Amino acid sequence: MANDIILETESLSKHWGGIKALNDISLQFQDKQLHGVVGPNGAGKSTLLNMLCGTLKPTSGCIFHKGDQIEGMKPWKFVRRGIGRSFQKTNIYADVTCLENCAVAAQRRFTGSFNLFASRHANKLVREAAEKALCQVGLDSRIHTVAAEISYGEQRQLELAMVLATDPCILLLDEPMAGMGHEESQRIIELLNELKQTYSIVLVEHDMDAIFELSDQLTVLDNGTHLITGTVDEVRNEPRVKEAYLGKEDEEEAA
Amino acid sequence: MIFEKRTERIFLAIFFVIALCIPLFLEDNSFFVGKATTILILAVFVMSLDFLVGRVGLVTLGHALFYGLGGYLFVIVTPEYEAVNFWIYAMYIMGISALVALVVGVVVLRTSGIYFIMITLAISQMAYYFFFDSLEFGGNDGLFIFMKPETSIFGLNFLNLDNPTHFYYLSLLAVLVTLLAIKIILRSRFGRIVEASRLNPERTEALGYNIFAFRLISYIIGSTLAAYAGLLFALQYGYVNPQFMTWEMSGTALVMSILGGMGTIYGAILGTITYEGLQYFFEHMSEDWMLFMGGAIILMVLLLRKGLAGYLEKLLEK
Amino acid sequence: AAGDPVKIGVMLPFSGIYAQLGEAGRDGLKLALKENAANLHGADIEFIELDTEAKPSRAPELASSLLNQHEADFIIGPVHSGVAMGMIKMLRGKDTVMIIPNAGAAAATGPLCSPNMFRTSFSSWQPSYPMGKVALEKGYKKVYAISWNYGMGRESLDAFEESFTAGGGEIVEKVLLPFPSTNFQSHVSSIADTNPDAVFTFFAGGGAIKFVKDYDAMGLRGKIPLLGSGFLTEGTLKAQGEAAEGVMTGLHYAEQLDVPKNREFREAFNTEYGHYPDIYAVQGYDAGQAIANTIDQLKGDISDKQAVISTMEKLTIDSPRGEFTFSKAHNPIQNVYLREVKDGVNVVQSIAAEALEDPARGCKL
Amino acid sequence: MSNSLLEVKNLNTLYGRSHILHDLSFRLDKGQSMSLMGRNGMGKTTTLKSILGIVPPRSGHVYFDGQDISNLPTWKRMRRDIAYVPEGRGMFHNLTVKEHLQMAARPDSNGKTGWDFDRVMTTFPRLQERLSNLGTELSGGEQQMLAIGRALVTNPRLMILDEATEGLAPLIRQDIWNVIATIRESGISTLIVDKNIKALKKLCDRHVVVVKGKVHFDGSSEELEQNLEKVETALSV
Amino acid sequence: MSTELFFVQLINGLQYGLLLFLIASGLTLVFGVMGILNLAHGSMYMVGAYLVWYFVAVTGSFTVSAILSAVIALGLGIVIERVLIQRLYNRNHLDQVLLTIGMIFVFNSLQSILWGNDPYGVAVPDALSGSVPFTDNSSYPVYRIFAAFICIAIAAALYFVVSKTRLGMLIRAGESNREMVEALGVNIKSLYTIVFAIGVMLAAVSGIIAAPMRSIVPGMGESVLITCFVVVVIGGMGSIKGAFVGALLVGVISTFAAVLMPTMSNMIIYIFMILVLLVKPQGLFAK
Ligand SMILES: Nc1ncnc2c1ncn2[C@@H]1O[C@H](COP(=O)(O)OP(=O)(O)OP(=O)(O)O)[C@@H](O)[C@H]1O
Ligand SMILES: Nc1ncnc2c1ncn2[C@@H]1O[C@H](COP(=O)(O)OP(=O)(O)OP(=O)(O)O)[C@@H](O)[C@H]1O
Ligand SMILES: CC(C)C[C@H](N)C(=O)O
Ligand SMILES: [Mg+2]
Ligand SMILES: [Mg+2]
Repeated sequence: MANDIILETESLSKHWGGIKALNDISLQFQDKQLHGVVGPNGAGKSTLLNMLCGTLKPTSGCIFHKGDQIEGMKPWKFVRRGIGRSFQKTNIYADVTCLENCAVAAQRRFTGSFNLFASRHANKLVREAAEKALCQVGLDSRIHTVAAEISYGEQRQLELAMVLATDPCILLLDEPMAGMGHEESQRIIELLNELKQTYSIVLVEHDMDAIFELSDQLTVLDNGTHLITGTVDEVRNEPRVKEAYLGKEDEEEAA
Repeated sequence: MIFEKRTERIFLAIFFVIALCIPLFLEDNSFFVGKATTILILAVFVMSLDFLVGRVGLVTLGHALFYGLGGYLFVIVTPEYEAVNFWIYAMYIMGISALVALVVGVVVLRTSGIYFIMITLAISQMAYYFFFDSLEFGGNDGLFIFMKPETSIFGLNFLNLDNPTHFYYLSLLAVLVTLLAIKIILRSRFGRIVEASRLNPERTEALGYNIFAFRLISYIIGSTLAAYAGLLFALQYGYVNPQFMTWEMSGTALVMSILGGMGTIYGAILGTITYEGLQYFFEHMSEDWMLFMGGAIILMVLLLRKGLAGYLEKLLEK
Repeated sequence: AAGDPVKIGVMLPFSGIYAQLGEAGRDGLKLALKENAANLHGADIEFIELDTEAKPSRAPELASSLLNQHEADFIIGPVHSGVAMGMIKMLRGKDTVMIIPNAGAAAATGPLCSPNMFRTSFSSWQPSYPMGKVALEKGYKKVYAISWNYGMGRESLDAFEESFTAGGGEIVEKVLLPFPSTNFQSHVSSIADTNPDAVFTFFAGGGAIKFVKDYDAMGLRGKIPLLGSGFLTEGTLKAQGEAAEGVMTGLHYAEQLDVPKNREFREAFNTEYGHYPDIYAVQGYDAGQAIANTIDQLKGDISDKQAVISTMEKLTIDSPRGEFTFSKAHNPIQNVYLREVKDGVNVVQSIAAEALEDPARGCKL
Repeated sequence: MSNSLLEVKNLNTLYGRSHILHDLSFRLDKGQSMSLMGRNGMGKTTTLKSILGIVPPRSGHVYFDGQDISNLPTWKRMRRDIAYVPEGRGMFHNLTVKEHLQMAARPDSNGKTGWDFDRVMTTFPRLQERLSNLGTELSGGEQQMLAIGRALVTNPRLMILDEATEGLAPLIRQDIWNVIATIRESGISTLIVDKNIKALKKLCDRHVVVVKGKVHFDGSSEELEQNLEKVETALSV
Repeated sequence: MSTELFFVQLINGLQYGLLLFLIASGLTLVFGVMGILNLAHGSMYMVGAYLVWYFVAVTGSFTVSAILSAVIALGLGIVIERVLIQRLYNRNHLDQVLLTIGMIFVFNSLQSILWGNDPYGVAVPDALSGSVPFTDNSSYPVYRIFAAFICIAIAAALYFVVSKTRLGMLIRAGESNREMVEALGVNIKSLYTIVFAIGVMLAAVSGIIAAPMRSIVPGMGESVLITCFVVVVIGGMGSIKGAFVGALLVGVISTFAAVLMPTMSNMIIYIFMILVLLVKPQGLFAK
């Protein structure tokens, strides 16, 4: 397995006024691995992803992608480098079909989008990629349904399908399983297991089963600071993590 | 098929058949040929606005800037007493307008929503005052165009702009070309991203598209079409006036396009005809035509959820 | 052909800022034709009225409607100079006679003059030019001039300046505000600071009211005399109230003008419409008289448009403002009166200029 | 007087032409806690919205505390002491955290004020530090806490929670379950839509499973245990 | 410009700014806070001015007329919201543009039918008709000082209600998510009716207060409309503070522009707005 570092942060910080959402975080993400990120609510996980994909500018610190310093670039340039992300709060095109949602995502890979004349339906590759992504997350039956008319959980599935359709090298996933039912979650876990053979994935989740099952590396953030990074077992047995995040896990739940 | 909806096809078929025939039943310099020409020209303007507002999501109240500019540019760039070639100068003027739109676009597209509305309004008002206050450009009196351009292509001349019927067909051609152009663009791959940027800009950017570029290009296209409409309008009566650029002009066009059914493009034609038709009717009916006009607008907005096109679609789809 | 009604197209603002002016003009016009009904040799009169809203953009279209659709024999309009230009573009050189019952744009009887275009009102130059002399006579040496930066505003100040500086006066400051801004207070403060011998101004309608009120509110009334082109106090006196007392203006008419025709006209107008007429009604009335007299002299046959024009050119109109004739450029040659507001009335002080003819610069007629 | 707090009878709800709820009926007794389960898209949210009148049902009745509230506007139904934590949290983008709680706070219809600003702060200390932030500036989990807090300060007799623990960290999720358990003890009923069967099983007295807009299972925790297989296939656990 | 004149103009500018705020206050509420695109705002201002003129002519008392007019405007606001605006809340915002432009037509036409097209003026009420000495040869009218105070009072009240009271929070929340507010047990429908009506009343009150200083003419509504929007937008949507500061800035800047470069002075507020929006795309006081 490759040990190449594909994405790296160096003393990354984000402050909102007095709030230190993220403070001095240095992390390394390896190629073809699934890197889990967990932590209590407000720990700064989404903030971290937002900076990794360029939608937020760091207050200080650097981000390196394959050795290039990329923080401060426009978000769409991040995508061109193969960094794709899903949103914690569903962020889809509500007024068009699921297929079109994914087609927008897929189009950039195959054809020039500044073509004013060629019909958007003409490219088969785009359509196939979009359909494939929808099937991957289990929305086969909803391909032609308008996104506003599918249920919340299904929208979460669509959210993920859209990232898949962009076919990035690095997937940044912000709680993809939130709002999904068991069957769907299970399906996503399988899918991610498969995908991490070819992609690098950064996964933020509160679903511990999923995280423990999938993560090669696991980072815990707490209150904007970096608590620990290690393998699942290392992290699981770390008392500070139990106290700050997991609680007495086996007792109540972990369904 | 670039016209996806049945309603759209039916309406456009009827519209073009009737429009082609109108002059056959009227004398050359009949007022109605002129009136119909004005409506066609306005329809081009309103379609270009509908494209920007309804499809690109750029709600502008400064579109009339380009409408007025089309006319003023003609007066400015052509020699006063010489008939120039229409096609060459039309290209020339659209080129300059595109440049202006590029510069304006770079400024205004930094804002969005209501702020975009206001900043476009501000820029068009500034242009309005510029022409209103300037002695060289005729101030509030406006300027006359003394020579209509000639229209030969490679020495062939089949259009005479002094002939109202010919001018009518030129305007009808403009409607057709604008309609097709907008429809093709909307269906294109470019159109897909433009649509996506309207529906959810944040996501579109996160999918790797530089939405600023897409919006800017769309803005330039819409503005250039408006300038062409403005050029035709100025040529029809040979007259330009700063009032063509006021926000009221933009506002009226916006009313027409909303009335017709925002974002439907063909609805813009429908809205223009309806608005102008109602105004003509009420004006000749009563001195208090504004009361009826206002009442009609209010009634329509309350009764029609998605404008006239929406209503037609309810009747005709499935 | 005989038997066909005479069609009079009316293009005036019936809505918007100039609506009152438009209505007055139309009422005057109709009154004239009604009074003259007996002299029309049986011709029926038909009016076609279109609302210009004082918006230039629709002017050519409306003019085309009157010309081509309704085939009007006479077209009366407009109030606003911008609209006038749009109409002129359409009507210039045509057979149909156009009579302007208000708009003062110099171009209409200047560079763009045309045989078929007449004006029964004024050129912007006319009411202001004599005021320069008036100011000098009153002993004012330094005058502050202020108006809107648009056709009539500029032309009015220029006309005043022309005669005032020719006689040795000095314009200490010439301010052109954007039309139709009415934010005058700061300028009134500037005037107080400059402390000129007098102020000359052109404003009309709502702006006139606001300016006179601001001038008074800031305490300048009675300290620095206010002169103006007559529109400053036309149709606005009631709204201005006491603030207008003492304002001196030049105009080709005054309500109390001691001319028999004026008294007659005022009563007739009041009987017809229930209120007394203003300058705009007079101008419309004279447009009506011009038409009626022409029809009368041609014995009801107006089919020969050349004849119509040459007849009209030679008319002497017995106007409530006093008799006037048309200049070569078809602008009235008329007296301009110096008026001063006393107890809410424009009282004539003197004739500021007799039989004043617009220089018609640029007209080749 | 019957003991029923909320009773739903033969609800039929449509979105446009698509028929989502089919003759849906169930009943929740006073002081009880009920779970509503089902896979994605089965109509759980639609059921809740129909009860509250946010999406008007085509036919059917909703009774609250013995009275038919089917024809009341949403706000009047809520005024009978119902609180709602919507799916997606329903934050106001122009209100601060503090204002979210202030604007919603009110005593129940008997004037009782068990839940107030301070109590929410003790329950969710995390929010304390974010009082002057806008609702939409919070992290996902913080928003969820705020949405629950906002519902609590209306001092409801019935709390309706739609995926209220989505995006919450395990510790906080436990806290929420604890809170729900406590409020239940104080006599507040709850109607909960959630994914967490285990937790629901412990917490709720009754369970309803919907499949394609129809009640597939309706019973107590014991009955649930007995029919576990049927339920689990329906939920495809 | 001498220092004295500078201060004189500064006062003029502030006073103009206060008046602008007053005229825009209703719009700040209806558009800025509630998010309703009411282009007929200017018409409400016009209605206020005409009503007070009419009642002064009938009753002779400015105070009585002012109160009567304000009450009528409130009623008008309720009717408009109930009959028209309310039907459009869950539609595209642009439908509001269409509706309110239709209303402009109707109001202009009613004005002409009911009150004719003559320009009118209202005399300054006797109690406030004096003036205080100002510079060497000018004085400052008491009424304008009074008007300035009214503007400040309204600004303060509006700011307090919108940002500090529960009512204000509910109004703002309604702009953000009506459904959710209703789901909290609030009768958002009636609340919005009342608040809209208060917005209309504020517009009318500004017309009433302005009547003795300005001219009452057809089209007066449209002439202030854009300036009001400029004020609200410069300040930042929904911010009363912003609108207040925006109005004062616009007042002062356009006053100085008017004397220093008169021909440019109509453009200046647009230039100012463009500059503000380029630096702060959401207005001065955007959150
Ligand atoms: N725009 C903002 N303004 C101010 N504070 C913010 C903003 N965005 C986030 N924060 C704060 O930064 C902190 C980190 O937020 P973030 O969304 O990264 O948390 P998270 O780890 O993703 O939490 P969760 O698991 O709840 O989603 C939170 O306390 C939040 O309140
Ligand atoms: N606005 C809408 N228009 C049309 N159909 C809709 C709409 N909202 C929901 N639906 C459809 O109604 C069905 C039920 O949706 P609902 O949101 O009630 O599901 P749910 O059980 O809450 O699912 P989830 O667990 O995913 O939230 C779904 O099939 C969905 O496609
Ligand atoms: C006297 C004014 C009403 C004249 C008008 N403003 C014009 O343009 O000529
Ligand atoms: Mg998060
Ligand atoms: Mg749901």
